[in-house]
Amino acid sequence: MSPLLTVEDLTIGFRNSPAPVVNGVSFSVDQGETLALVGESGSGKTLSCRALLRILPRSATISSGEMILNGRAGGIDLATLSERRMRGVRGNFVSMIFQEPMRSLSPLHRIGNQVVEVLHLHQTISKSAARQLVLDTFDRVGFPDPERAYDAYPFEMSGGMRQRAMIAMAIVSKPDILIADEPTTALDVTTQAQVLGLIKEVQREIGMAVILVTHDLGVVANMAEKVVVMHRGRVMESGTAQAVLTGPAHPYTQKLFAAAPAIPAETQPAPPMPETDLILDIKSVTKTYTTRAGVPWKADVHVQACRNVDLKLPRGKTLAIVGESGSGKTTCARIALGAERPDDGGEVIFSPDPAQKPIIVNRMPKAERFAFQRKAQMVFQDPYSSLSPRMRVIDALCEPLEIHGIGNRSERRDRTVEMLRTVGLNPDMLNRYPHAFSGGQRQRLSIARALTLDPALIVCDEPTSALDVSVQEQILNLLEDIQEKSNLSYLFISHDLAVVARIADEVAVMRSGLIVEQAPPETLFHNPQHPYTKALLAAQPLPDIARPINLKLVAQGAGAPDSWPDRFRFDDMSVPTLAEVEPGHKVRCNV
Amino acid sequence: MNILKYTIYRTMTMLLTLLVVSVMIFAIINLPPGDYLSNQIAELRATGQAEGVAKAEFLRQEYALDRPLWEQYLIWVGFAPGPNGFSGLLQGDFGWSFEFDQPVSDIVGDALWLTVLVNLAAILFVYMVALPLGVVAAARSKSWVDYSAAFVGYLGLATPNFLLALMLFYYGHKYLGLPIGGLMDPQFEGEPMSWPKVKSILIHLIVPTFVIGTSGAAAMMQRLRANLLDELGKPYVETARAKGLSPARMLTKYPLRMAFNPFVADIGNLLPAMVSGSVLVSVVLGLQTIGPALLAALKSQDQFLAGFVLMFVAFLTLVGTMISDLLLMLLDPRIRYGGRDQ
Amino acid sequence: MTRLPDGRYVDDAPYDPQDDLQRLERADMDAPGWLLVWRKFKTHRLGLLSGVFLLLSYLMLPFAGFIAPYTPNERNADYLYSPPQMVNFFHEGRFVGPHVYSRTAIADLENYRWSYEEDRSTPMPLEYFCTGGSYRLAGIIKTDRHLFCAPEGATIFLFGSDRLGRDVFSRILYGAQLSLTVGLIGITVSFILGIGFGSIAGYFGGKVDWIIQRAIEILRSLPELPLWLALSAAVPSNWGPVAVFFIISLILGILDWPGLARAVRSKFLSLREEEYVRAAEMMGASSGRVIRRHLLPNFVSHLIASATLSIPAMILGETALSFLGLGLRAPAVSWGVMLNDAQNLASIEIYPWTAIPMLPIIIVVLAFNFLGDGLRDSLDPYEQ
Amino acid sequence: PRDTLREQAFFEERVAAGDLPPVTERVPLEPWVVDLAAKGREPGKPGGTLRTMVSRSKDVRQMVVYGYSRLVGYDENYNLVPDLVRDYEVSENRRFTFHLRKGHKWSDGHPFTSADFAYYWNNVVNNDKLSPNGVPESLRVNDLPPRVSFPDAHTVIYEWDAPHPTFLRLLAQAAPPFIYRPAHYLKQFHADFADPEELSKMQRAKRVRTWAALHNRVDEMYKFDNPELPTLQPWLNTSETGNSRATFERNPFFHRVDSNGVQLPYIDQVEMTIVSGGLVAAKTNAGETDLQARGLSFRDIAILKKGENDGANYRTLLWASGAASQIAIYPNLNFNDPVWRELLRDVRVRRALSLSIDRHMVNRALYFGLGKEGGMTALSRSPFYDAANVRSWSYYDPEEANRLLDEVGLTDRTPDGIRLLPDGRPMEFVIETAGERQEVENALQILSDTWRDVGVKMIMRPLDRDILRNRVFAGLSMAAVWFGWDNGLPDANTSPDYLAPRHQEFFAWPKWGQYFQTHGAAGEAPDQEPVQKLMALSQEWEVATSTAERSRIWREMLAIHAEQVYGIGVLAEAPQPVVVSNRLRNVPEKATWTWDPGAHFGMWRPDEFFFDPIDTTQ
Ligand SMILES: Nc1ncnc2c1ncn2[C@@H]1O[C@H](COP(=O)(O)OP(=O)(O)OP(=O)(O)O)[C@@H](O)[C@H]1O
Ligand SMILES: Nc1ncnc2c1ncn2[C@@H]1O[C@H](COP(=O)(O)OP(=O)(O)OP(=O)(O)O)[C@@H](O)[C@H]1O
Ligand SMILES: [Mg+2]
Ligand SMILES: [Mg+2]
Repeated sequence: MSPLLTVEDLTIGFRNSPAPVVNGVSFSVDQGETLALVGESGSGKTLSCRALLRILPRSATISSGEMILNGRAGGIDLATLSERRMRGVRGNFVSMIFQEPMRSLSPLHRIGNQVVEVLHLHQTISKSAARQLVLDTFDRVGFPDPERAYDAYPFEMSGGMRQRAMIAMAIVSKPDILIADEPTTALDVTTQAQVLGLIKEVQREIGMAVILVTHDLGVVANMAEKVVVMHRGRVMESGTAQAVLTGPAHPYTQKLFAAAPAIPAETQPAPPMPETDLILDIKSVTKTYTTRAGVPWKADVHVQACRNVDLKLPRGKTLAIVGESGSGKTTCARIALGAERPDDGGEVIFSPDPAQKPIIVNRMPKAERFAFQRKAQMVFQDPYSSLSPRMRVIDALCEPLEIHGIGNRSERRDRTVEMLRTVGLNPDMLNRYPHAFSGGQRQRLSIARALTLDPALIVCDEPTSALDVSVQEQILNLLEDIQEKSNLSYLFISHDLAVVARIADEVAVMRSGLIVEQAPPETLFHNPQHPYTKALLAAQPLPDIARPINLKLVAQGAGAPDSWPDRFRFDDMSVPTLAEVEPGHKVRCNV
Repeated sequence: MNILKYTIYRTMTMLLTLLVVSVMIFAIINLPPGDYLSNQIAELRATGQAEGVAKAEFLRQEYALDRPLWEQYLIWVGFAPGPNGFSGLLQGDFGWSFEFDQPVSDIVGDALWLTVLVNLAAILFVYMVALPLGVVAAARSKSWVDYSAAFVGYLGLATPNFLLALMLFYYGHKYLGLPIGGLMDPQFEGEPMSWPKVKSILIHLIVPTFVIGTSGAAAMMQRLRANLLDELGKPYVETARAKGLSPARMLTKYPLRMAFNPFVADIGNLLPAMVSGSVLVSVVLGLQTIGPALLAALKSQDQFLAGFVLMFVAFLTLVGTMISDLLLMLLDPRIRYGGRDQ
Repeated sequence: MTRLPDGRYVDDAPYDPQDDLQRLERADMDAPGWLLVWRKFKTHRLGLLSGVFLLLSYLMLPFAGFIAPYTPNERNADYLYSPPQMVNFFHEGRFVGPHVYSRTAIADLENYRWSYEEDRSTPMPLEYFCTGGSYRLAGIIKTDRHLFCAPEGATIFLFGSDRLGRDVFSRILYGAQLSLTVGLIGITVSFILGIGFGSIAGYFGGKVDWIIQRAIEILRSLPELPLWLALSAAVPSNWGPVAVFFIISLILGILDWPGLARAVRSKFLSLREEEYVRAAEMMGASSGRVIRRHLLPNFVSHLIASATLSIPAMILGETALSFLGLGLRAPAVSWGVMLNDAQNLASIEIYPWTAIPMLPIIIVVLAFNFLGDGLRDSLDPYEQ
Repeated sequence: PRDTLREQAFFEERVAAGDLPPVTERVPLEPWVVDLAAKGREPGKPGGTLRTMVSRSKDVRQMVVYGYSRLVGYDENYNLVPDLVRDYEVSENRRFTFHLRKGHKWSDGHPFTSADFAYYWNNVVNNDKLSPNGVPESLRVNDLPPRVSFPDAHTVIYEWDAPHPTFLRLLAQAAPPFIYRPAHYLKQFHADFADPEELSKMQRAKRVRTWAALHNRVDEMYKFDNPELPTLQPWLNTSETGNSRATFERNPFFHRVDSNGVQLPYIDQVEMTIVSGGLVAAKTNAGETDLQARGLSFRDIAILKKGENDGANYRTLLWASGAASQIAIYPNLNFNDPVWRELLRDVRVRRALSLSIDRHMVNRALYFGLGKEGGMTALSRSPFYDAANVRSWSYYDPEEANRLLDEVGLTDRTPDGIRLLPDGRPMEFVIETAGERQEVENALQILSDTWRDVGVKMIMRPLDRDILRNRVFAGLSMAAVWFGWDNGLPDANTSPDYLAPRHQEFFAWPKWGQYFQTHGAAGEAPDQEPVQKLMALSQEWEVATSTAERSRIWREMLAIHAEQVYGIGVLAEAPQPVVVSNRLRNVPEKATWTWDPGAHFGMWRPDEFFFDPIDTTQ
């Protein structure tokens, strides 16, 4: 039997660049099989996937290759199919989860509307049945409140929630092939486990093949039967997961695997961070969002994105926040940088210089704000949205320098080029617009932009989620170097516990807007107290094919607060305090 | 703030604005030297019609035109008693048209529905032509459809309305037997609706609709095209394509909705444009809409008529703006939820 | 290519982990933004063509008097309503160079119109760099040289002549001087005001927005009609027509901005919620900068389209105004004035050439449109 | 011919049904028997509907003008003849006795008697609610009202202490004072007669506030917009107001009959369609009218002729305009700017301006050479026509003009050759127009060229009619363009008022006119010798007793105007196109188109026009 999909010698080039960006890529997937596409950021994974649906940037062309789709569709070459018939393939036989879910949803339409459309397009199904199906799917991808999600607009949801919506959109019509372009990068590990488990389940149910693009070798190890490793548009190595993961043959693969981070085995519990010389002090910050009802007769809904958060970041240290997607991490970060105002009672104090009077971030006068903005930078969770689509990258990167009047034109340019090199990008890309970059490249742009100003504090919101492990390694090293050199402080938000373990001096775990546990990583990862922390750790996939995690089990691990032991339980009304169980180790529980 | 509250709040500000506008309108009407009756008397004298002078004098007292301006204003609005007690806009008395020698409400009543009719037809025409053409022009940009749509659109724009109307009338009559001017065969006027009357109105509407519509259609089409082209590259469009949507449906559901913002913002203009926008066209085409009445009233300073029509247009504008703001809120959740605390 | 025994495929092209970063081309990168836009624009054939055409048209303006065979108000009493004349090259099958034939007007008292008889027997070659009516070159140098004119005893009315025997072609050239310049002032004013106020209102929101919105509402609820009437009485008598026209287009612009302002505002209201705007703000970008660098570029298509669309409105605005006694009047010449003269049945049916000024309007507007389109395309990131 | 009276087919049904008395009872005992043959007209056949167009809804009043039934009216030779009245006597121009026709009835069948005159005099003019300002000016002589008496049902006498020489002419105007009102109808709206309750009910229905307003509202003899108001015109209004077509049908009680005993008018119905001014030519060309002059100008002739050639069923006649001048420029002698005022008061300047007009060029370019070039004076059909007056200072002589201007002292010039005023400003002569007629603009365009040759820079400024007027009256405008005197066909008994500084409406001397009109309350007293002379002459005319003396005065005044060039005429008697259906008969081929005297078509008696069932021209 021929494979469900065979890609042969796929080559994609851009109109005005001589070298093809994807060069002679071949692979095949069988029914019910999962193929993992891993490789360097910018190596052409996304383009290869998009080529399958023939949704490529306008300036890109498939210059050669064939893509034979069997199965229900019955042996068609996607490379030469007419645009009309292609429409019948998209969303029906082959569906895709795009890499940047934030921008991939129309901001003006409700999520449910956008998802349910797929059903109506390719099937005849009643309105209510379709709605029910979508709600079920929402439930399965882990929306706590599917009804609310159905009627929500994309911008009302956290990054992870949007990604789940995209996943729901892709699987709701039960396609033959699911192309998932980094479907879980924006998700915390428990949710990730849940989603991966879901994909597996659907896959089993309907024999769907999955092409999974990911950087997380742990995910590869847990999901894939086949692996294709790409680098610079070429396939470096491909074969069964078993073979490739256990004995990488190609030097690039070897290098890549070597760079995979892991939570280190038992170490000495580190001393807690000093509480003097704080650069950032977040004091009992709460943020309530009001979402307005679309119709006059419905009451507004209030959402507490974070509750009573206290965080202290000493100078030159790294404070990491991990936690469930939608738990208020980004909100905290934004409040810390004054982009959002906390509810009354909260306070954020920033002291860029121990000698100077600290700044109260939520009540800064204009001049102070300007100075503050030079000292404190943010790496945005969604690099695509945070770059103006009509600004060349060079202008976007020069902008902070320009705003703060640093250097002249050519100096700024040099500085930008240098910055770009340090994050591993090729400066000849500078004249491009943001949309012409790969996801990981954009993320690096974002990091580069934050670094250009030599700030004292950087808030990194998922700075490496879209990066392959080797580049991630490179970036993390860079961040550490700079910290050492200029005593930079980081507020570091991530889902990847291994990364956190590597870089953080202290970790706060958030859930439902609350900090549930806080300790230095060594302590936290080896002596977790809170059930949610434990669940997180259990759900962290390992890049070891021999030690798969039970996706189903770990996904349930976190559970709802009311399934926790009494000690930890909380709800909207009563919340236990954050108690110090040992020095530097705080847990939200009733002692 | 929720939408209900917003609506109430907007209504309040609207009333306030209306008051300010009423003062300005009154001032503008009384800006040119003289007033209707003195002009009228001069005209009567110039044409040797001594007869009418006495009546003009009579009207001057009847309508308090001999009082100071501020007093006239208060009387007009209905804040102060006129020569025959309280009666003004607020009391529902719109005053007297000297030019037409009828109560303002009589003149306006008739003209109003014709105005609405003509302009609705034109707006409909604009939308029916411009929307599909704009979408097609964007979807097939730089194709012959695109170019010819632009050409025809600009042809309509670059031809003075009156010239266009004359040409259409002349050749339309010569070759198609279309009627020249007017909105229906005069024999149907004042008659109850009937099929022949409807037919007559429809036939008469062809040229005016075309003349008023062409310019609007071109404008809308080109702007729509530009806005659509902007949206087409966005990632959410790719998502839609990945679902297997056909280009037409995809275009109309997603980018069109986005590209529509500026047009919704402009809805406020549609209503008043109904009245004032087509004034000159109506005048030259001899349409019995409110426009020509306004122009005549303004020229002869027939102040109550002019004042009422202007107030009415102002009212429509304000209502239109309000509607468009509400629509904007409804259409674009980002604005509705605009969580910026200022 | 290598296939390992376990069915694995391994690339065997040389692999160098260090060959990371290429050499960058400084020249290309240092190129300022406009140069890149220009490069892109150059590939837009129609846009380029339109741009060149418009450029030539504007360059021609100071020399309109030189190119035109007649001065704008030069009446040829013996050639009223003369139909367009052809420039011939061959006379009786023989090449004699560009020439015209002389004509005589005949008053057709049967039909009350002028008819013309052409004397085809003698070709009258055109003259070059000849003397004719005097004019000021570029508005400064007084001269009476013309690029070409008809020889003694003949006329050269390329587009015919009008009711007073004035050459339509020459008048179109002169008319361009006003129509292509003064009218655009209105657009400029309206755009500056519209964009300014619209972006302030949309971006800042709150009180400023409230005030601007009310101002817009009030302005828009006062129809222009009464204003024009008041104005026509208020403009001082001894102002020349051009000055009056200037003021009118200025006021047209001042009245025109609220529509644009509202469009800008509504777009900005949603754009300001975009992440990149927040990002810029968090970098400390001033409001002006955010508006200029982040918000406006995302609205530029609409602006270009609006501008293109305003052009015919501005050029023709005066024809509408002349109904109110406010348009441009003789001796000033503009396309609107010429069309105004043509607005009657006789011109359509009997003297169709008097409506020729429609052509330059359409051509110019289309050129602006295609130019705008090209510009739009070259600014569109997705087209790169 | 009363015994030969025949019933109109139009009324047969109603007469048979008893709704209408037979024709013998409808026509006055002493009808006006029109002698068509004497006029060179053919007797017509009754019937048909005449279509015509006007441009404003208030133009239904044109039917009062076209109908032209006056107490006395002009015949086609501009002689006054009795019309509604059977006869009248005038003594010393002070005492006017009118004898009404016996059996004359209003259009509702109610007798028309001296009671109707009495109602007007006693209950309208002398009611302070209806006439707050008292007796209208036109009925006053030396500010004194007449004594009016009504000796019997068919006699009315108006008598003044001093002569009122223009009284009859006023009554014969296109828009005359109606000194009679249908009393029987109007009394129901008059507080002195009506039941107060009924009255207030009607007030409410009509939404007016006082009974006087109500009375004024229904009493519209001239506006003609109240179909219920009885009339004496040949056609009566049968349409609601506000429609775009007004219909009129024949007045069953009309007092004129032809010699065959056919009651006039011949035409049964008139349909008057309101059409935008710009479309009249197009619609005419499309054959949608039977009789049309309004809304057509000379410029439309080519297209009208083309329509004719294309087979439309009409012919285009060219009548002469009766205004003293088609285009006249009035330098404002009361202009507020002292320097300019002095200049404009200098007759040499006015003459120079006139001399530097190339009238022939204007005539040729705009009127195909069909107009009469020359200054503003009496037209050729007037007894006072004098070729010398026409030519006086009204030929093209730029040299002489230059000489005159030099003589005034305007010798300095700008580099462009524009003369400088004594105070150093360039001589920019601003002419304001009403912006309504394109031919004026074109003419000024031509003038500006030749004026420039004598060093005068002309600036044209189009305004609105009312604005223009207000500016002139206030002395704000330097010069204005308008038609010449409305009446270019004066005879000895035409009041020469309009030649004297008695009206601000004569744009050359608004303030002097105001001074006279307001008895010195506003304006300025004339301080120029020839103007004072004009004033004196006009006063002399009023007391003059003989026609010969009046003629002399007229001639003298016309001569002064010709010499002084107060209004600079460009040309006169421009052809007015009159489109007539090929089936319409009795329309004169050659005639004048004037408002007063003439009442446009009125003087040519449209009631005698008729439709020939067969089109004989085909
Ligand atoms: N529109 C475009 N124009 C020019 N180059 C582009 C465009 N889109 C992508 N590229 C380039 O093509 C290459 C492959 O991009 P692709 O998005 O497939 O990378 P990827 O493997 O998905 O990377 P990542 O893991 O970072 O998402 C990158 O170097 C990128 O810069
Ligand atoms: N502008 C907003 N209006 C309404 N609700 C919001 C808004 N922004 C965020 N929220 C809600 O606040 C909660 C926290 O959002 P936040 O973006 O801080 O999550 P997060 O921890 O960063 O999640 P993720 O890891 O998925 O990015 C979510 O429930 C989200 O729906
Ligand atoms: Mg990618
Ligand atoms: Mg987040």
